[in-house]
Amino acid sequence: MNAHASLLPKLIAVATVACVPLSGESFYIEIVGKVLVMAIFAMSLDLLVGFTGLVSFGHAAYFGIAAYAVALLSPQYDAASLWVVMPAAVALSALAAFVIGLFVLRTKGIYFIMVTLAFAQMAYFIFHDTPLGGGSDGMYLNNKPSAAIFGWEPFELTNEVHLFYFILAMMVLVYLFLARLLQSPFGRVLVGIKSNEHRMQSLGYFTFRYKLGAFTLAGALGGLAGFLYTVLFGFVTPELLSWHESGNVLLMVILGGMGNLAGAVAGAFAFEAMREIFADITKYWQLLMGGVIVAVVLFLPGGLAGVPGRIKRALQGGEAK
Amino acid sequence: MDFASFLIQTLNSLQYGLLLFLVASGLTLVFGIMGIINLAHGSFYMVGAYLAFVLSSATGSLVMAIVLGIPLALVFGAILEWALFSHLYKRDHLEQVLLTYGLILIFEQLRSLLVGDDVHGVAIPAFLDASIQLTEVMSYPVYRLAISAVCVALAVALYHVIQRTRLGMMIRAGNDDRSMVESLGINIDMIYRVVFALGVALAALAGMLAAPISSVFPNMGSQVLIISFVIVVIGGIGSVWGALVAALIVGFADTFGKVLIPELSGIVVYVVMAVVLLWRPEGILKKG
Amino acid sequence: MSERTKQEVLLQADRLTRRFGGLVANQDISVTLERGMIHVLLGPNGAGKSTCINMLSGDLPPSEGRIHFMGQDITRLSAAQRSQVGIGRSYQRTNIFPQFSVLENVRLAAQSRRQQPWRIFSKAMEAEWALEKARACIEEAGLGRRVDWVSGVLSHGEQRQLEIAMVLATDAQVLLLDEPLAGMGSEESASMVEVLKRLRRTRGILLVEHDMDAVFAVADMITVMVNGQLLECGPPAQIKASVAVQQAYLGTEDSFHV
Amino acid sequence: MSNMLLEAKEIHTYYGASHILHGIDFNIREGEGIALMGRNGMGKSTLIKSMLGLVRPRHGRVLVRGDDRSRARTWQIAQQGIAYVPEGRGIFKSLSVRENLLMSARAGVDGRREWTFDRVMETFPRLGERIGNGGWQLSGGEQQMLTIGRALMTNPDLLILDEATEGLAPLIAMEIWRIVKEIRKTGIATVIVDKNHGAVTSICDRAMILVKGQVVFDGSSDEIRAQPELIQTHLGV
Amino acid sequence: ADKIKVGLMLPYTGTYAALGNAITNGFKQYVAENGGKLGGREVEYAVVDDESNPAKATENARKLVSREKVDVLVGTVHSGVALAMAKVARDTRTLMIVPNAGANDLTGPLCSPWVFRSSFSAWQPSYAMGEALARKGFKNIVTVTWKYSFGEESVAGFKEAFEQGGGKIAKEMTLPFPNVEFQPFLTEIASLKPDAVFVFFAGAGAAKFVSDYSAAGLKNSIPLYGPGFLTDGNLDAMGAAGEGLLTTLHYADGLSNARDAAFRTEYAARYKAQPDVYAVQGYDAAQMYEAGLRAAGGDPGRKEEVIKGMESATIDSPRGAFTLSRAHNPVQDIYMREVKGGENVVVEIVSKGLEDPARGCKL
Ligand SMILES: Nc1ncnc2c1ncn2[C@@H]1O[C@H](COP(=O)(O)OP(=O)(O)OP(=O)(O)O)[C@@H](O)[C@H]1O
Ligand SMILES: Nc1ncnc2c1ncn2[C@@H]1O[C@H](COP(=O)(O)OP(=O)(O)OP(=O)(O)O)[C@@H](O)[C@H]1O
Ligand SMILES: [Mg+2]
Ligand SMILES: [Mg+2]
Repeated sequence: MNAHASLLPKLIAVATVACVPLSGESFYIEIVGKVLVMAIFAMSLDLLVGFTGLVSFGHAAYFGIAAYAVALLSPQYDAASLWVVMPAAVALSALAAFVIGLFVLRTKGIYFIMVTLAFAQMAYFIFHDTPLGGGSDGMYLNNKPSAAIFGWEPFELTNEVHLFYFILAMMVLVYLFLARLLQSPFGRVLVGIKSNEHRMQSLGYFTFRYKLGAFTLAGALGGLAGFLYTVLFGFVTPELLSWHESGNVLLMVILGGMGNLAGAVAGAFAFEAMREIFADITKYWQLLMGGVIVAVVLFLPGGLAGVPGRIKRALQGGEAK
Repeated sequence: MDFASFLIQTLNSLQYGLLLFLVASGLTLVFGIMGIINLAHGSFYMVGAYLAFVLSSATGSLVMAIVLGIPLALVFGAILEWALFSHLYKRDHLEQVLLTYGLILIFEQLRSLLVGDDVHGVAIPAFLDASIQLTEVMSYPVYRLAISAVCVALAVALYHVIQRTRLGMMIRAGNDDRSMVESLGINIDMIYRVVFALGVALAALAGMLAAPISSVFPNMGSQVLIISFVIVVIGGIGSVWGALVAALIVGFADTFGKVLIPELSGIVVYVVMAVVLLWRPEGILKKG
Repeated sequence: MSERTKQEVLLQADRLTRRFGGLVANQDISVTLERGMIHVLLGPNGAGKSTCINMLSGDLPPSEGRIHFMGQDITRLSAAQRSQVGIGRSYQRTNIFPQFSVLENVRLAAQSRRQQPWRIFSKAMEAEWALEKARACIEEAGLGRRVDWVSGVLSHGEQRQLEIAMVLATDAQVLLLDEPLAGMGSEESASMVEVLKRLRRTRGILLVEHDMDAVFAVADMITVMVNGQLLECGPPAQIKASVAVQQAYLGTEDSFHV
Repeated sequence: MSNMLLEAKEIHTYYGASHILHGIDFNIREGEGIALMGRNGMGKSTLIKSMLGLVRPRHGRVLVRGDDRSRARTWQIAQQGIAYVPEGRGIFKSLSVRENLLMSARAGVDGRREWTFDRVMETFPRLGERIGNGGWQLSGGEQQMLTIGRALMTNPDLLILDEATEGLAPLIAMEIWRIVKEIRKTGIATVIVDKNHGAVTSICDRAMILVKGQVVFDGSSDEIRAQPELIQTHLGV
Repeated sequence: ADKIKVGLMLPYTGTYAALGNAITNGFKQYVAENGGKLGGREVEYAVVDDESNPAKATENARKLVSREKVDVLVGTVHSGVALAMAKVARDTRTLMIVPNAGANDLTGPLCSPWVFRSSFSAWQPSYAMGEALARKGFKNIVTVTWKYSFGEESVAGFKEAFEQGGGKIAKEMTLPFPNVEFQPFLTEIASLKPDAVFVFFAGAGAAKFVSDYSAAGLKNSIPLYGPGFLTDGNLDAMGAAGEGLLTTLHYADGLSNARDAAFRTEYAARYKAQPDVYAVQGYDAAQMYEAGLRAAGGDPGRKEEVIKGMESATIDSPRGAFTLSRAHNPVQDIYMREVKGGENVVVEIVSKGLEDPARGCKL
């Protein structure tokens, strides 16, 4: 819980990641960029799952809506302005989350899980079954947005290194924003809702509004991740909204340890790294990955976020359990 | 739609609904009653289907395959519970999500290694391999009707066990407060093991029964997973009748959705779920 | 009690009825609560006391009847809205935030009086007023030695004390207390009684309690319910003497000696 | 002298790093009644849970009917004829009143079946009226009756009541004490935690006072009654 | 000289794993027959399991291109994944050979000098079937498919030819992918009583459709036709229900040309399994690249020449020789096949040298 004690490892982690472009290997720059995008995505979901107690199983919808928004809003032969498409994409996701939130937040627990899934599936089928975004084949984003402001271009998203640092900056910003948010009265209320919503109501909190606020915010940040994803890869497909993707990001959050922003980031890194590394070393990567996940659940209750604490306790020779 | 077609579509809906209930029945037990969020339900279904394929190839009969397969599935379920799930009851429910996701990967890969990635068929037992003429061009396979009968029997049996027997009461109580059940001198660990094994066996049975009509293929589990959860949840978690009603509703919605609004048929099921849950936030029949 | 001259009616419930399916848990129950007064609701188990409190606090909508708070009709307000106008409650079954520290439990209660959800960049822990208030309330409820404990690990009785601290922190004008003493030891009960007396000065308290020593020590007015219906309403002496109440609820003196 | 039912020897229990019980010795014989007293948070419930295996003591032994059961599972201990009514109840919410009772029904260790569904209904007529209700639909006091009834359905030799009259109306509480007395007469041993010291000491023959996880008094009820200052200092009445 | 590095991006897990393996086998078989070399150089593989997941497709393709620095990308089965790969191929100017995915766009509006296909376009086998059924004199046909691009493109191809031939589509039925509850459609078909039914399904869904169709008794009264994916790889699962089905595809059993016979014998010996159309497509992908490399003197770096070489080659495929269209799609014969004794036996060539129209391709 001591903010300063854990600051150093985080700074080191960010610094290490910031060194990735020095390798000059576009593949690594891109893949780490993707992991950073997923980290934003996971943090946005953790705001709901880990802090507000709202387990959304349809979070990919907001990722996907923003992803499609960039592709659809960008002109075919020209670059759109970053300062227009990014806010627009994020706002669309936020709007979708707000409207869907109005409905789904009436339910609780597992029912909430399923209704969020239902709405996400509807969004999925809209993109999959209609020609709107190229149907099941998806569509290309032919030109990455331009960051030019009145002719002056501070950085170029077409440059992979610039893009990488842009994403990294976004990730750090989202982290700082959420970390701060969670310490605010608003954040404390969310955590209170997770613990005992009924009690929060009888204390005079209009919990629905807070939950809707959190849901919309999470949708917006999920949208930010979706936006960055499209800019990074230039290709969108309905699968981005599928329940598999919603499940994957949920797994990242759980793997990292719910209710811990750094855990969500760690979960995203671990999840993507495992897929990457295991698929590299063997054709039977699923077996390895499945085995590791099962082992994590059995031996690391509380996910990766609990690991530093365990190490500390082991070093201090303190009480087990 | 002419009247005859309407009747046949109604029959289709019923039959599909009952099939969905069969597929979801194991989940009703493991998730609905025991409260385990089991994403590997689809894998157990797949295990059943492949057991049906392997065993019926070996023995030459689906009936034999089922007779041999059920005990295997029970043992398999009990071992899983002992080795994995029993450690998770006291933890956050979402860790079960992680665990069962890991299991999906493992089972899928093992399936590929052991049986390969081809699509297989399973023969309908000879005594059921007939059909009933409905219209001059269309007939209805007896096997499908037989499965429907099994589903109804299963629903009644499941309801009876869960609602009417002491075992059922203990299981439900265990989901409320495990240590209290233990304090009453009941070996809840053993009960949970047995019930989990039963849930696995039910899922496997569904796979075995469905194998002849759905064929046996990679990833077949993931196709039934979501729909099973949808059914258990719309029905009201923990309610067998609810699951049955939900399965029938989904059966009707899907069947008539395909006929009447084909453009939207992909989302019909989800619209139904959203509407039901917004109307009754705890499912159609909450408990009992 | 008689010295109070100007009596201000805080809460007025008129002919509240609540049905659960066929069961009538409350039938035509009217209760009046004045500032400076402790009104005790008595009745056998299942008489409908908690149901009545739930209707007053907004946890349950009444099937019939109206509720007024300081002249304003609040029948349709939600639980949160009623809390905001000044009705606070505690629960019969302990209802806290078990993962949080005692301080945070009470601080959240205090924070609810000044919600500023848009100020997402200020730190909750730096709002001194809320912390001070929380500490004071914890002290008042007799939990001072447990301020930094995780509330879920408190003993049963301590959790009951925490419930009280939380209502106190919401500045409620009207306190609806559902068996606050249940589970408290005799010493804690005694000090709670003192707390209640102190709180009475500025507020109105509706108390449900089965601890007769405490009830007769604090009550200004007593309403007795049986099977969802009003049996008798009057000052403590009248109730103590009532044969009907003794039969239905108190038991006779000699039956005390088991 | 009758046989030992339940014993705890030198029990030390911790929750994480906090040391709650500091070497407690406890024993109860067949038919005996013990009043367990102490202020809030002194470790009464923890002692009970430690003996039932609901919490694992770090040191010390638990013996049931003379056999070391320190490692036994809770259900194994309970099956030795020990029934437990926890504080804060523990009703099964998704079960109806009837089911709450039926699920625990069991013959006693010696095959006795004194307590049946009907007898519980007779004892708590109020429950009879609510028989089809779900556990979550009961009033607080009704829940309390249900837990006691449920414990009795196991036909125990030892009944442990942790704040069993919490939230019960005086009449019912008296009724409970009367029933407990009856139960005691049939030879069932009882451990009672309750804030009504008068009642418990009159029912039980022995009393024990815990202060900060240690036994400060263990003697007969008469002794306690004779020494009101004891109650004054340790229980603060 | 350096080795040739081939990037195989195919599904090795999930629904299409069997196809991925067959393609890989076919490709490697040709390389082995060629002395383990392509263009005279040793071959080295970089393999990625694409899981048929478009959401990971770009990333996987880039891994092969920028980390493994492959000379050619070979993949894949799933159209959405192939489209994502094609974008990477275009952006990074990497040669790509599609050994299966049939999306028309790949060699249509999205065609590119860098992208070749050794298989088919969704349009091809269906168009041929449309011609054939129109010739047979059917007037009134119902189509059924999944609502996804491959299915819709197939139906569109069929419809184009069938309507040109004077037929009429009575009703186009679609159901969401990968839903396999067909009973409502069978009932509708029975009440519409068309002359015939054209379906596009593949894999397990196809097996189930054919079984259900037969179990509903429709097989005897209303004939069923479809592109060959209906039966390929599924005959075992369909059992008797499949017997007698007529399908169109660019490959068949019993072609009785020497090339095919040799290919089959070798495949059977090597992999202890019978080859299928997917294996052929993998095999031909290797042949195509070989042709390109040979034209460039074995140097994969001379990309223009490799492309030229492939464009002008005639591929001596087990399916029969084919050339590539300007959009890089095979110009090939389409066979009418009949299911007989568990094999897709060739009946006749229904469309000789059928070329995809490559609408929207600016090459
Ligand atoms: N949700 C509900 N559904 C059905 N019946 C209910 C529900 N809640 C309470 N009841 C019934 O209404 C009656 C009144 O309950 P209530 O909780 O108000 O009693 P009470 O007076 O507070 O009793 P106690 O002193 O035991 O707490 C009881 O018989 C109870 O069983
Ligand atoms: N699960 C737990 N984790 C950590 N500490 C606990 C836990 N349960 C109880 N404690 C602590 O142990 C001490 C003893 O608790 P216990 O419940 O045994 O007290 P008690 O004597 O029964 O009190 P009461 O009369 O209030 O029920 C208390 O200080 C309590 O805070
Ligand atoms: Mg009550
Ligand atoms: Mg206690």
